[in-house]
Amino acid sequence: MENILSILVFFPAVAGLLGFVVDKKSARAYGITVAAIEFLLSLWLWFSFDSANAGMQFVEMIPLIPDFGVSYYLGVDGISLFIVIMATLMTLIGMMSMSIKENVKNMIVTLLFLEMTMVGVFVALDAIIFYLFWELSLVPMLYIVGAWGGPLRVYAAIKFFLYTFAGSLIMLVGLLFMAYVYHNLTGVWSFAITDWYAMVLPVNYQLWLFAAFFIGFAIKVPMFPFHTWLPYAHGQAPTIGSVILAAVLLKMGTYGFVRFSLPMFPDASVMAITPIAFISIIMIIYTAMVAYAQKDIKQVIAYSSVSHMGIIMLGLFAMNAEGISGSVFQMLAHGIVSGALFMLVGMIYDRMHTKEMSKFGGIAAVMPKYAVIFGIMTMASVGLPLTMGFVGEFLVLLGFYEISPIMTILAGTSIILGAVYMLSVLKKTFFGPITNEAVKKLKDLTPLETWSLVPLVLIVIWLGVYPKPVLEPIDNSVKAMLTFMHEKAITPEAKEIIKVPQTIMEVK
Amino acid sequence: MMETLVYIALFAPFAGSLFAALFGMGKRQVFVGIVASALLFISFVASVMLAIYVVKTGTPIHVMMMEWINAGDIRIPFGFVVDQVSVTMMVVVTLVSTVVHIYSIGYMDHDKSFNRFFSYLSAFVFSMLVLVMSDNFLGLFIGWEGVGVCSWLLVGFWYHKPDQPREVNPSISPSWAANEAFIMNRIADLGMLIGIFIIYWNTGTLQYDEVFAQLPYLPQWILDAAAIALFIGAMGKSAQFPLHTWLTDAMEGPTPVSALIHAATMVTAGVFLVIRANPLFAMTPEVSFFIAALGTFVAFFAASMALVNRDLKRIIAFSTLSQLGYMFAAAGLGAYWIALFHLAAHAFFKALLFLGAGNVMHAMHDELDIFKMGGLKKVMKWTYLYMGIASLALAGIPPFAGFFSKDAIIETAFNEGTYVLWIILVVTAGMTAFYSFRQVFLTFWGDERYKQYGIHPHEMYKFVLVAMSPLAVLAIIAGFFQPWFHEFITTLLPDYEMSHHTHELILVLTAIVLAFAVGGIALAYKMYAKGLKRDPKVENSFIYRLLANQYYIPQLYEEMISKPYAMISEALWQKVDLKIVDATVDTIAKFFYYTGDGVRKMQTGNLSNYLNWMAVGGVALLVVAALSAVIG
Amino acid sequence: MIGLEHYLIVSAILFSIGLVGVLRRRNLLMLFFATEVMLNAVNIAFAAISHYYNDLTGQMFAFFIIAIAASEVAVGLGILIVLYKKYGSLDLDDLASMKG
Amino acid sequence: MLQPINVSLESLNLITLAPMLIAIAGGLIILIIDLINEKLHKSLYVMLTLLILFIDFGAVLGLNVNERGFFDVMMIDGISIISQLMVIAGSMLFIPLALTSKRFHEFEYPEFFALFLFMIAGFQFMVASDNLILIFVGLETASLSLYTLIALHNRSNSYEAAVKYFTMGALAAGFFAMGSAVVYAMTGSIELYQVAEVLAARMSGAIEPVPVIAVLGSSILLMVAFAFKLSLFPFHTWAPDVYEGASAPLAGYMSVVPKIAAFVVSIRIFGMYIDLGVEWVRDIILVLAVLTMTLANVMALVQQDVKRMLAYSSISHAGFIVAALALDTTEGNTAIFLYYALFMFTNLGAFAMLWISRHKVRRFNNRYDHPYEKFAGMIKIVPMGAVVMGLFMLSLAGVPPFSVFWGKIYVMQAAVNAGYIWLAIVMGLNSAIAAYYYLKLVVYMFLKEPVKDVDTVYYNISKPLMAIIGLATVATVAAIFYVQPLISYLYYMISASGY
Repeated sequence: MENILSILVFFPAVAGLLGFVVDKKSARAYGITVAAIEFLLSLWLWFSFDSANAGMQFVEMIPLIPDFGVSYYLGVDGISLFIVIMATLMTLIGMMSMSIKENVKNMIVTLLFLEMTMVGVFVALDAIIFYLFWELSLVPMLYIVGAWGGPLRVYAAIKFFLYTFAGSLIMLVGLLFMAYVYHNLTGVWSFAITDWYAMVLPVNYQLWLFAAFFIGFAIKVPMFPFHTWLPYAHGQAPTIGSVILAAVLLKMGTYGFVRFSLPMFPDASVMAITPIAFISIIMIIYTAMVAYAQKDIKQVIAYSSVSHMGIIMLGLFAMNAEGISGSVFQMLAHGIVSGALFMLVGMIYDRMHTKEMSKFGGIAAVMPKYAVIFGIMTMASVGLPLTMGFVGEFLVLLGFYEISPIMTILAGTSIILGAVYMLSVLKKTFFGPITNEAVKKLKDLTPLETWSLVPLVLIVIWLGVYPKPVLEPIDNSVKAMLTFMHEKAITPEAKEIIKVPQTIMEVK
Repeated sequence: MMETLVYIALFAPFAGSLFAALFGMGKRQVFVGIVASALLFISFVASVMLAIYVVKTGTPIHVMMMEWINAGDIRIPFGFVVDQVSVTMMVVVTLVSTVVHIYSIGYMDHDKSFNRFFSYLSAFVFSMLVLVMSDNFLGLFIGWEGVGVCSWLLVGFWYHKPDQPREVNPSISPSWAANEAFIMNRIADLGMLIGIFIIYWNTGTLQYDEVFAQLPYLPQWILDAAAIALFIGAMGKSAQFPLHTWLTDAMEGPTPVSALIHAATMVTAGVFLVIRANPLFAMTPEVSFFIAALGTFVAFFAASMALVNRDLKRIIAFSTLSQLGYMFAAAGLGAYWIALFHLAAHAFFKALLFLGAGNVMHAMHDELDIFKMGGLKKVMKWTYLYMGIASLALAGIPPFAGFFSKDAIIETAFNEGTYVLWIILVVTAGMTAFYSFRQVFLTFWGDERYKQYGIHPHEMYKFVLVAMSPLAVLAIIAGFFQPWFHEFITTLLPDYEMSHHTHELILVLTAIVLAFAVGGIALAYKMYAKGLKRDPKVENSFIYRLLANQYYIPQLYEEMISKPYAMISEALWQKVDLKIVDATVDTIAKFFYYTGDGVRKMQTGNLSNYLNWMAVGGVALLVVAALSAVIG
Repeated sequence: MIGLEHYLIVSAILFSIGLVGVLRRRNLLMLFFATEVMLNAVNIAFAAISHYYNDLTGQMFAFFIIAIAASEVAVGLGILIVLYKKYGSLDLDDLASMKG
Repeated sequence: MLQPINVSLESLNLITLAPMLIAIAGGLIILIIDLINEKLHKSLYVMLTLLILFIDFGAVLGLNVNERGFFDVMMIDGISIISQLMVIAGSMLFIPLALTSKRFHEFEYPEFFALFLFMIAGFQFMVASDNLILIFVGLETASLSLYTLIALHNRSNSYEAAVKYFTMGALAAGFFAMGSAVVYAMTGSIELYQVAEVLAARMSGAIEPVPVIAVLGSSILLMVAFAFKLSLFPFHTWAPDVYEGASAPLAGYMSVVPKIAAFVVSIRIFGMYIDLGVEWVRDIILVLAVLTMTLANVMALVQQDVKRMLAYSSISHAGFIVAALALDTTEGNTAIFLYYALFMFTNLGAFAMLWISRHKVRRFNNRYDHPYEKFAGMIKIVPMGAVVMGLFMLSLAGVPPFSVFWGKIYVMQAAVNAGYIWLAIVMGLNSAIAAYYYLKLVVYMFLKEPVKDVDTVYYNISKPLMAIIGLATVATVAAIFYVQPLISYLYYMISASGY
């Protein structure tokens, strides 16, 4: 089955269209089934994925607008594979744990379209197709936040849409210029990312293009100071929205950096290391402190995502396999952990109808299961060894140490500050005497909730103890990328900084 | 065969933990405790067998379980090594934990979270074993963090207790103390991580043997950096100044926890790290000397706080701190095997001491103020006996274990010619003797002050007392193994011999130390044996209050760190994030909106204005065109 | 001797007068007349220029302009009449129901 | 002693005139039919018009590129063909919108359809000639009929709109005439190709050089005339009012078809100037483009009425495209037509949606016909309608893969290729601003609760309208599949005619 990627992309969309016909009451079951099938398909993708091969696999290529160089061009490598799987998994889990009551059907349909766009972004190998899914993913999210969100939902939704949209339009200009340069060099129009990889650009071009792409990606990540849409989006979005947003949509930004900025502009990337590391450190420390100041438990998680994305950004610009593989792995870790945390927060919100931590306290006594799972996820998010969070964070910091010890120490404070705000959440929410009467009446997790969370717990521990099956393919592709960045780099300092690992496997 | 033993020793506690976890949320089941203890006993037996094997063959056992992290060029496996050092630790850890487990069956019998307790406790033992058995720095770090978490869980075991003001309860609440402990350790762990990074990027590996093999080829400053970074990690776990405050607060946890984690095992991890990495520290004399100096300082500093404290467990906690100081002093001075020996001996008598304190607590219905006790020896002989033995050992009175180990450390200080350290350590020995016996006398001797609080103390269950006996025996006899232990351990650790000069003076030195120790006991006897005589003048004196308030360091941290951090965070959120960063974005949006409002005013709807606009436009075009014609 | 430029200047002046009329007048009818003036200014120019080049195209253009001006007036007045029926006035300051 | 004038029919090459003649004849036929029997239902006229347009379309397809005819005043080159095709296609999309479920009396007059056909003939003349006279005649024919069509939609607003449009149109006509006079004065010719030759010669100084002031004057005068037609800032002032006054479909029509015609002429005239190296023309066009797209956008931000908002958005789109005109590259010109080809469906669709919601007598509130509130909660009333309208809005906002996006990136790509990266960035930012007001409608339709008399949003629905909207939707959504042939056809035609 060579066209499995197309199936992966369009199956949810088709299912979404058909979903309009499905009766309201059974819509949810329909959605879960579809998402499950999609997830199995993605697992199949993994199963038939050749992890010894560092290059693009399952490649499909159909010219769409030859005169303009646009073609329908898909493929996965170790880097994108697992993000795709995570996207399908989180959609499935999110639907299972979904607590929305009113127009469930619209929600299901919207989610299925969203899933299409998410998968599409990560498997697209044509810049325009990438851009297409990238932009399209805003629409369902706009609807989810706007229709099921909190009191400020419309403001939050529009802010999210416009902010990202504006950024990505600058990126679009970058894409077009890239194509123009490619056309000048080769006389052919092409938006194929793999073609662009082959281009060696003069440094000033690289810088300009890097800047253009940076704006698009940085807003999505979101990097300080472009992050302010995130707290609103998360704060207002329904649980499922936050889950998808944190788990997958934010990864689009960082993925963009891996897919475009690093391999296309190696020299510019090397020059950008210091500023980006600087921003990342601000993200890590500043947002961690802001998170500590929050009263609303969901906002804490929201800001903590920004902080973790800082770690990821830092790793991407470590320019060595340890750092980059680590940060790709950290994308998955953060996706699953923060997704789970948002689900947990949603569950308590469904019971208490508030997210104010001051209203909680002593919940551990009445909801032990909940407390245990929350505790595990907290530990994963503060990067405890043998949880998923540690592997990524450790590798990132290890990797970046080679670039700058001082900055690594600063970034390393995340393990302290992370503990500070997460533990204070635990203390305020779960520990201490029960002050609020409502808490006494709380029911522990329902079986459905439990079973939607347990898989995540298992994954978090499994990949914390034995990350190899995931880390190895990622690492292979990253090594291949680094080797080729090193070859491509023009400036000597870039060649020096981009570290080609001793143990490489050739791209088939 | 031996490999299986290694795995048994390692995973038996883990199994116990999981088993207990199965019933974690259920109601109290005695068999859970029994099973857990049994599994630990198995682990203990396995450790002993391994120890015997290592003693006999003298060859370490090295097992490679599986790969863990492979990325870029880094290869980190789950590998375990059982050599002289780790096997010693294993035996000590498993022995003490077994005792503590059995003890807990009795101690926690009224607690509704009985099962949960055992799952945590066994989990802790597992992590501790990972820590000591790992064959690489990152494996050690796993255990390092693991024990941290378990300690967090166990200190905060009674999470439902509310926060209280410092005056009422110096460690605000169990959950607070737990978080404090975790965060302080995290601060140190960062140092440790950095150390690991330094080692990796300079040696390309994290396996102990490979790393140590490469050390000689590294520049001195890198060695120093690595040593400092690692030691920062050690400072956190072993609660060395200035990261010491969490240890006394950790006493909020159940007493068995204090006995196991905060006396016998976890807190010694820092010392273990220094001993483990002795090749590194041996090459960095300055750092080592700093370690010794800091250790000595902490020994004295902690002892001074113990002098006036009224809280049974806190006194013992301070003494733990002080003894850790001794161990670091020894390690810093290069006497690694002596440090390890003191570590083991200390584990036995300190655990015994804590468990005894637990009995007292149990008897006094969780009352800890020794001013409210007294005369307990009538009702609780065995406990009295145990605590007496333990205190004697702690005070370093021959022939108890503490004498041999501690005396050796003090001699080392003399032998190294660091006389200042030596003097301080000697004085501290005296103080140690004083506060431990102050506590013994106030608790067991004199008038029965508890009566006026209407408490009816009773002796602990028999099986508990029996369970404690091995520790008592070891507290007495452990010292005599010193020569044998010496030649066993020095097959791995660098040997440390006293110079002739010291040998000649050895009796004098011992005499001096003993004099201080006995003096301390005598003073304590004179002041407290007849019962409590409080002197307001003394208690209000500046020194007394300074010591009683731990030099106001917790308050200082609160004022200088916690509160400012909270304030800054709040400010960053309210002032910067909302008022500046976010506001800017909205302003840009508003700008366009208001421009729109402004521009649309030209759309008056009046035709003649429109016509004028056309004319104006025409003129404007003319101007622009003319300009560009002139310019370009 | 009257040369081309004189004609052109005349036509320019006329055109300006027409333009000013268009800009200043408030009565729609007057406004139309002003536009007619402008068109006729153009006619003068065309006539003069075509004589200058002695080439007929210019005059042809002029004729077309006249025709178009006529039809413009026809349509324009038509609309004006309906408008007058509706509003009862031709003052274009009353004619601003749509704005913003 | 005059020579007898004899002209051979072959030399006239009347086939080049055929399309316009068909349209005119069609108009006359309709009038005659009405004379014979005036009780015929409008649907007959609608269908007749469609058929005539259909034949017209065929006739245009039958033309071959680069022919001249009728004393060489007709010029059938690539762009004249594609622009005629687009004009007719647009008209064919428009005319069925007359078949509403409610009676709107302008469609009861057969004259409406006759005028409509005359207008089309006018546009065709405009684009099919490089003779300033013919262009002027075509322009005026089309405009005059258009004024009348607007006025026919009998409402006080429509009269006002007609008058405003008419008066300003008259002024513009004056400017155009004066401009051509100056051109004539400079070159002694009004055939653009000759004008180009003479000007080239005079500016190169081969013969006695032309005064710069004359070139300046001519270009500016003509520019004003066409800036008015293309509704460029600050000559756009008529547009919002006229769009509001005219019936929704007509407004949609005006935002596309007349502009295509105007663009063709602009390409011919200003392209000529730029080719002659008159850089300021390029500059003023760029200035106009940037001003138009930005200011129209910000004005659209603050509108309360959807129709008015769409008016401003059409203005801003026009500004967007004019930028392509300034590039004066084949890609740029292709971009213009591609953009309109794609924009036509979406925009007509959007206006048709408004038309559906248009009440016969009642206004939604005393000022506006289509305020945002009217569409609040549409998803709950007519879900399909809301979705379709949402699609149109997203497409207009330039969200891929909907039609306008492809136009946008093609224009931006053209700008980038011509070295105007800053222009591309300005375009990008403008699309971002624009997204706000399109989203505003989406938000109202999807995220708000219905307010009052919910029937208004589908008051006017009828099969033909649904058919047209369906067509527009398909064209909007499926753009990605027909962009390629479209581009290659347009590019071929345009490069064939040397622009």
